[in-house]
Amino acid sequence: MSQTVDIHVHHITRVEGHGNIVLRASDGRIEKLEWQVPEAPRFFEAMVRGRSFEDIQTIVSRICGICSVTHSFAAIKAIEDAMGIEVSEQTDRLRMLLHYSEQLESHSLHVGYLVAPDLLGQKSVVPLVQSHPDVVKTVIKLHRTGNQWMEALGGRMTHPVTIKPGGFASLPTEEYLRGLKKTIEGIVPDLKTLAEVVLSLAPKLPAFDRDTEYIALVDPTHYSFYHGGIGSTDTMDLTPVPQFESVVNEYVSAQSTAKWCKWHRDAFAVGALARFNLNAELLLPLAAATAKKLGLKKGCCNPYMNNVAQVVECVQITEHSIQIIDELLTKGLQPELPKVQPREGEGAGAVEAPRGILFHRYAFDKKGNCVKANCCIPTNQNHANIQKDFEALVPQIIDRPQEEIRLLLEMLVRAYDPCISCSTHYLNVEFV
Amino acid sequence: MTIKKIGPTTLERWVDSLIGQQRVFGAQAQGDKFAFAPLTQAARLRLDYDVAVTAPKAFLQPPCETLLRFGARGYESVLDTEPFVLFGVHPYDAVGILQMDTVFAEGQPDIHYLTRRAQATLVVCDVQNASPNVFAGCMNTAVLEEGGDVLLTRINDDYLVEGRSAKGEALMKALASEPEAEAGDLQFRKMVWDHNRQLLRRHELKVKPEDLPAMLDKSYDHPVWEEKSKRCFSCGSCNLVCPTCYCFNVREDVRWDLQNGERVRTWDGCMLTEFALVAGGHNFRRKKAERYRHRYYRKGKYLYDQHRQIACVGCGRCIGACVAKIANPVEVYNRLAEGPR
Amino acid sequence: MIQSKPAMEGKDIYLPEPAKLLKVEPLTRQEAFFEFTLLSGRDLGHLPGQFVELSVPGIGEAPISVSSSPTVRGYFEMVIRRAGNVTTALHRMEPGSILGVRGPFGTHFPVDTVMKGKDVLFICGGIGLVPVRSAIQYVLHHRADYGRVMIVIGTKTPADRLFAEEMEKWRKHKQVTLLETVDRRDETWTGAEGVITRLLPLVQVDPPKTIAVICGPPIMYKFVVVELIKMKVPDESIFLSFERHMKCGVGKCGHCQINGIYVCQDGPVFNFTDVREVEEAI
Amino acid sequence: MDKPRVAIFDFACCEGCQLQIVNLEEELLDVLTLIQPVEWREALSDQSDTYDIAIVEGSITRPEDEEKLREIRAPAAILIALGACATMGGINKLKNNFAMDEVRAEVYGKDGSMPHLNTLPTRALDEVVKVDLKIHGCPINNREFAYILRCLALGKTPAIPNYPVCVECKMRGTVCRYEYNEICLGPVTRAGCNAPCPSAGFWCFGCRGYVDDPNVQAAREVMEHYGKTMDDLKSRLLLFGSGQEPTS
Ligand SMILES: Cc1cc2nc3c(=O)[nH]c(=O)nc-3n(C[C@H](O)[C@H](O)[C@H](O)COP(=O)(O)OP(=O)(O)OC[C@H]3O[C@@H](n4cnc5c(N)ncnc54)[C@H](O)[C@@H]3O)c2cc1C
Ligand code: SF4
Ligand code: SF4
Ligand code: SF4
Repeated sequence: MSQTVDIHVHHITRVEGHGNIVLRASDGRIEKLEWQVPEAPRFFEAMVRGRSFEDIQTIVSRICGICSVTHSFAAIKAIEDAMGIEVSEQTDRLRMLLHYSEQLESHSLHVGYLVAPDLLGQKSVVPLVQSHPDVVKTVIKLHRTGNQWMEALGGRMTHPVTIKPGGFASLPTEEYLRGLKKTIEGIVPDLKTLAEVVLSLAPKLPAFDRDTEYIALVDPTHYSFYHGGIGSTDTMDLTPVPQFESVVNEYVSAQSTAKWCKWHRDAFAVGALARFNLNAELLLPLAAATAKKLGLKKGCCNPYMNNVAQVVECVQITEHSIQIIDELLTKGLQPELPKVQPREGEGAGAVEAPRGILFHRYAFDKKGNCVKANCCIPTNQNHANIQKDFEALVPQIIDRPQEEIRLLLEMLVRAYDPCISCSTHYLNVEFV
Repeated sequence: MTIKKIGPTTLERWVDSLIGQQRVFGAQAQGDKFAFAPLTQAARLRLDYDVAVTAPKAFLQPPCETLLRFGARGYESVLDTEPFVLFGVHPYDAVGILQMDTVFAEGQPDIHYLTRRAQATLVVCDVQNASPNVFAGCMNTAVLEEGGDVLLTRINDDYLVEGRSAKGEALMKALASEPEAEAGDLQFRKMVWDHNRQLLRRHELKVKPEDLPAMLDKSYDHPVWEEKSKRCFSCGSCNLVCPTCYCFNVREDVRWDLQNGERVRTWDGCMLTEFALVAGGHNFRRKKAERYRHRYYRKGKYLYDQHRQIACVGCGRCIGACVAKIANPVEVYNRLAEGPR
Repeated sequence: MIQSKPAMEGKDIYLPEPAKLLKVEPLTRQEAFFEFTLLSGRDLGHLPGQFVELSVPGIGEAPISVSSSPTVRGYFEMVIRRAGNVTTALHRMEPGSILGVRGPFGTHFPVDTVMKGKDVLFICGGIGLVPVRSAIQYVLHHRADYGRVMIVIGTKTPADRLFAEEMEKWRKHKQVTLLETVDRRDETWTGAEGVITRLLPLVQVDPPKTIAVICGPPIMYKFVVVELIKMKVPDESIFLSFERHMKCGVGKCGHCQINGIYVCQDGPVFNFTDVREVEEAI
Repeated sequence: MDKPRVAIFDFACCEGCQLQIVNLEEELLDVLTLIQPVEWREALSDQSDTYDIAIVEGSITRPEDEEKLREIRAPAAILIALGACATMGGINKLKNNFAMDEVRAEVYGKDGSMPHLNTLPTRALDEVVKVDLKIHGCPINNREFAYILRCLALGKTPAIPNYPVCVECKMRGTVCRYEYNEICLGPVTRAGCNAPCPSAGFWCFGCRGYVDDPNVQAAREVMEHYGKTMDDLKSRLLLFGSGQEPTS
C-alpha cells in the first residue's frame, strides 16, 4: 500500500496558541516531519527590565492566560528567593490551595473541552452538548468549581491579584474555607464520573510507547506541585531549583519561535504524566485507586496517557485540598500584613504548571527594580519531545489513511496540553 | 417611651435573639476598618466603631437595585418586602437617612425606597470613638435629638436603650423585664451627648450651618471652585460615600432570550463627567469646576432651599475618600467665609 | 425575599403603563412621527408642553414631549429624533408594538391662563417645534381665546423641516402669521436664509400684549432672549422649554437639575423670570 | 433573523480573554443561541473565511500579523477588539520602551537576528485597522462580554463606563488603596470590571485603560501628598499605559 501523504495542519485547533504540524511522505518514506511553533514571540524577559519587584507578578502573569496563577507563583518564589523573604506556613498552605484551583480548572478544560471531542468522535465540545450532555455537564461543573475557587482566593478568575511577595494581599474568611471544603467534597462524585468516562474511552487511546525521560518537581512529603527539587526518571538525584538552567539546556530551533530543551537525552517530557511517573507512590488513597482503575502505572511512557494522569491529579488535588483546609481551619486564619523591603539579589523559583514544570529567575538592583529575567516554560520543554514522538510514531502509522494520521498527530500534540502562547518567551541562557 | 438599662451580656443575648428573628445588619470590623454587614452573631457587633466605610444608606438605596422586571406580561414592579434591622447607626448617618426619607416621600413618592424603608428598624447608637475626619459636631448632627426607632447610648459598661417609635418598642419587647434607666443614668447620657457634640469636631467649621445657604449665594464666582477642582479626578467618590447623596442612574439589561429582563437603578454622582450629558453631545456641566461647585451648592443650598436642611451631616467620609484631598467641605466653606480671593 | 407584584400601597412612579404604537412615519433623515394610544383606553391627559417617559422593553426609557394638543382625543402624537438607543429602537418599531409610557410629567405652556387673551409669539428652533406644536394646535383649536398668533420657525436645512404640510396650513391660516428661515438653503428653498434671530425684528409685536414661547437647541435661547428683551417683551411674558438629561422624570434622580431647579418638575416649561438668574440655565 | 456568523482570532497575547469566554460555562450555550461561531481555533476545529463579526484578541507585533489583520477586517461588518492587548496593545507594549534590536538580543542572545524572530513595536488593533467596538480589560470581564453580545443582538449600543474604577470601589464598599499608602490607578482608569483588584487588597494597575479624560496631572500632584515619587507613579502608569497618552 503506497501513498503520498501531505499533511499541513496550519494552526492546530483546540490548543492554546499557534502550532503547525508538517508531514510530507511518499511511499512510506518520510521527507519532512516537523512540529513548528510560529506563535508571535512577546519578549517578556526584555520587557520586565526596569520594573519594580512589586509589579513583576502583574506583568508575567500575562505570559499565559491559562496558567496565570502558576506564572505568578514562579515569579513570587523567585522574588522571595532573591530578597531572602520567608513566608509563613499559612501563606504557604493558602498558596498551594490557590495553585490547586488552577490545576483543576486547566485539567478539566483540557480533558473535557479540548481532548474529549477527539475520543468521542466530535469536532468540538459544541456538538458534545447534544451527543453527551452528561459528560459536558460534569466537565462544566468541575471547570466552574476550579474557576470560582481561583477567583475567591486569587481575587480574579485569571491573572490573580492577591499573590504578593511575602504573602497575600487579602485572606479568605474561615467561612469561605469551610464552604470551599464542602464544594470540593461535592465534586468528588463528578470526578468519579469523569474517570468512568475516561475508562470507557481508554481503549481509543493509541497504544504508543516511547521510552522517555520525565522531569518534574519532587518533594519527599507529598505529590508535589509547588515544592521540592527537580527530579528526573533518568537519575536518582534531585537538582536544586536555582540550577534549573543546567537541566533545561535551552536552544533555538529554526522551526520554531519557541526554544527547545534537552537534559540527559535529546529531549524530555514534563506534565501530568511526568509528575505521576516521579511521584506516584505519594498519591493519596483515592487518587491512587483512580490510577489503578484507569490502568495508569508508574513508568508509563505513552504520551497519550498524559490525559489519564490529569484525571488522577484532579482527584489528588481534591483530597489534598481538603487536608489543607482542615489544617488551616484547625489553626485558625491569622491576619498577616506582608511588608517587604527590596534588596539587591538574584533568585529562582519553580512550580508545576498544569502542563509541566515552570522556572523563573530574576535579578534585582538595590531599589528592587528588575535588571534581568529568565522564564522557562513547560510547553517549550516539551517541544523537542513532541518532535521525537512524531519521529517514532509516524513510521508506525504511515500506512493508515491520511485523515487518521492527521488526527493521531493532532491528538498527540493535544495530549501534551501545550500552551503555546506562553511558550514563546525566550530567555537569555547566560545569566549574570 | 421606655428607656432601659442593660449590661453587655443582656445586649448580646438580645442581639442574638434578633438575629434569629430577622435580617440584622450591624457594624463590624472589616480588616482595620468597619462596615455594616449581615450579622451572624452578636459577638461580631462593634458598637465602638468610628465610622462605617459605606454609609448605611446602602441598605435603603442599594448601589444596584432592580426596579422593574419585564417580559411577556409587560413591566412589573419589584419591591423588597423583607424586614430587617440596621443595628448601630451613628446619629449623623441617621440624619442622612431621615433626609432621604423626605426626598423619596415628597412629591411623587418612590415606593421602592419607601417599601424597603418601612421594613427597616433603625437602631441608632451614640458615637463612642470619633473617626479622623468627622465634623458632625459642627453640623448639629453629633446627637440625634429625635427620630430613629431605638437609641443606644453607652454608659460605662452598660447601655441605655431608648424606644423611640412603636417599631422600636416592639423590638425591645425582649427587654421588658430589664430595669428602667434612672435619673442619674439620664444625666450621664446628657453628658455623653454634650461630650460628643464637642468630640466630633475633627475639623472646625467657622460658619454656622444655617448660614451656609446665604454664604453660597454670594460665592458662585469664587476662585476656590477653579483652584480646587484642578486636581479633581471626576471619580465621584465624594458623592458615593456621602450619606445624603441619592442621585441615580437607570439601566436596562435583558436575559439571553432577549425578551425578559430587568430595569435597575444604580448609584450615580454629579461629579462624574457624563452626569449632565444629553443626547447630541451637549454637556451642561462640562467643566470640572462646574461639577465641583454644583456638589457644594447642592449640599449647602439647593437642597436646603427645598427642605430647610443642610444636606451635609458632617460624617467626614468624603474628606477621606478623595484621593486628591480636595473634597473637604469644611475647608471649602471656611475658605468662602474668608471672602473672595 | 424580593417580591414581584404591583405596588402594594400607592402607585409605582417608575412603572410604565402599556401603550400601543398606531402609526410611524418618517419625517426627515433623523426624525419620525409617531402616534400612540394607551391600552387602557383612557386619554393621556396632558397639557401642551408636557412630556412622558417612553419605554422600550430591553432597551430603556427616554423623555419625549407630547406633540399633539390635548384637544386631540383617543391618541397622542410625538416626533422622535434618532439620538441613541431608545430613540433608534423606536424608529425600528412596527405599528401594533406595545411600549411603556409614564407620565405626563412637568409644567406646561400656560395656554389656559397667562396666554388667554394675549398675542402669542411662538419661536421654535429645529426639533423645538415638537413640544410647541401641541400649544400651537391648542391655541388654533381655541382661536377666539387669543389675540394675534405669530409663529417663527428656524431649521438647519430645508430637508430638516418638520410638519411641512401642517406649516403650510398655518401659513394659509388667515389669523396666523408664520415666518420661516433655514440656516443653509438649497435649490428647493425659496424662503429666508439665516439664523432665527434675524426673523424676530420682522414680527411686529405689541410688547405688553405679547406672550413669547421659545423652544430650541441650547444655544438658541441666549440669542433669542436678548432679542426679545430688545423688543421690550417683559421678562414675565417669556416662556421657555428646556431639555436636560433625566432618568426618573419625578425629581429624584438628580440628573436634570439646573442649579437649584429640576427640569422634570419645575420645568420643562419655565417662565423667564424664574430662570434668568439661574446661571446654568441659558 | 439569521444568527450573525462570528469568527474569533488571536494575535500576540496570553489568550486569557478567550478563556473568559469559555469561563461563561453553561452560558456559552446561551451565547450560541445568539451567534453562530464559524471559527474559533482555541475551542473549535472549524475554520471559515466568511463571517459578519470578527472578534480579535491580541496585539500586532509582526509584519505578517499586520497583513493577516487586514485580511480579517475585510469581510467583517463589525470588528471587535477583545481585551487590553487588542484595545491598547496591553502589557506587550512594555516592549516599546526599548529598541527592537536590543529586545531581540536580550531575549534570544546571538540568535536574535534569526528572521522568524522578527518583531516590531507593539500596536493595538486600531493602529492598523478600523475597530468598531472595544471590550476592555486584561482579561475582559465576561459578564460585560455577555452584556455586550446581548446589546449587539438587540441592536443597542452597550453602555461602557467612562468613569473611574473608584466608582465601583465605592459601590462595593472597598477601602481605598491610598488609605494603605499604595499607588492605585483607579482614579484614572475606566471602570466596568467591578473593581476586583482593590477589593482583593491589590491596587488597580489600569488594565482597562484610561477614562476618556484622565486627570494625570492631578495624579502627579497627588503623589507628593502620599510621599511617593513621580517615578513610582510613572512606573505603574507604564504597565498597561505604555501605549497610551499621556503617560510620559
Ligand atoms: C423634557 C424632554 C423632552 C424631550 N422631548 C423630545 C422629543 O419630543 N423628541 C425627541 O426626539 N427627543 C426629545 N427629548 C430628547 C430625548 O429625550 C433624548 O434624545 C433621548 O433621551 C435619547 O435617548 P436614547 O436612549 O435614544 O439615547 P441614549 O442612548 O440614552 O443616549 C445618548 C446620549 O444621551 C444622553 N442621555 C441619556 N439619557 C438622556 C435623557 N433622558 N435626556 C437627554 N439625554 C440623555 C446620554 O448620556 C448619551 O450621551 C426630550 C428630552 C427631554 C428632557
Ligand atoms: S472624590 Fe475628590 S477627586 Fe473624586 S470627584 Fe470628588 S472631589 Fe473629585
Ligand atoms: S482603591 Fe483605587 S480604585 Fe478604589 S477608590 Fe481607591 S483609588 Fe479608587
Ligand atoms: S481594578 Fe484596574 S487592574 Fe483590576 S480589573 Fe479593574 S481596571 Fe483592571
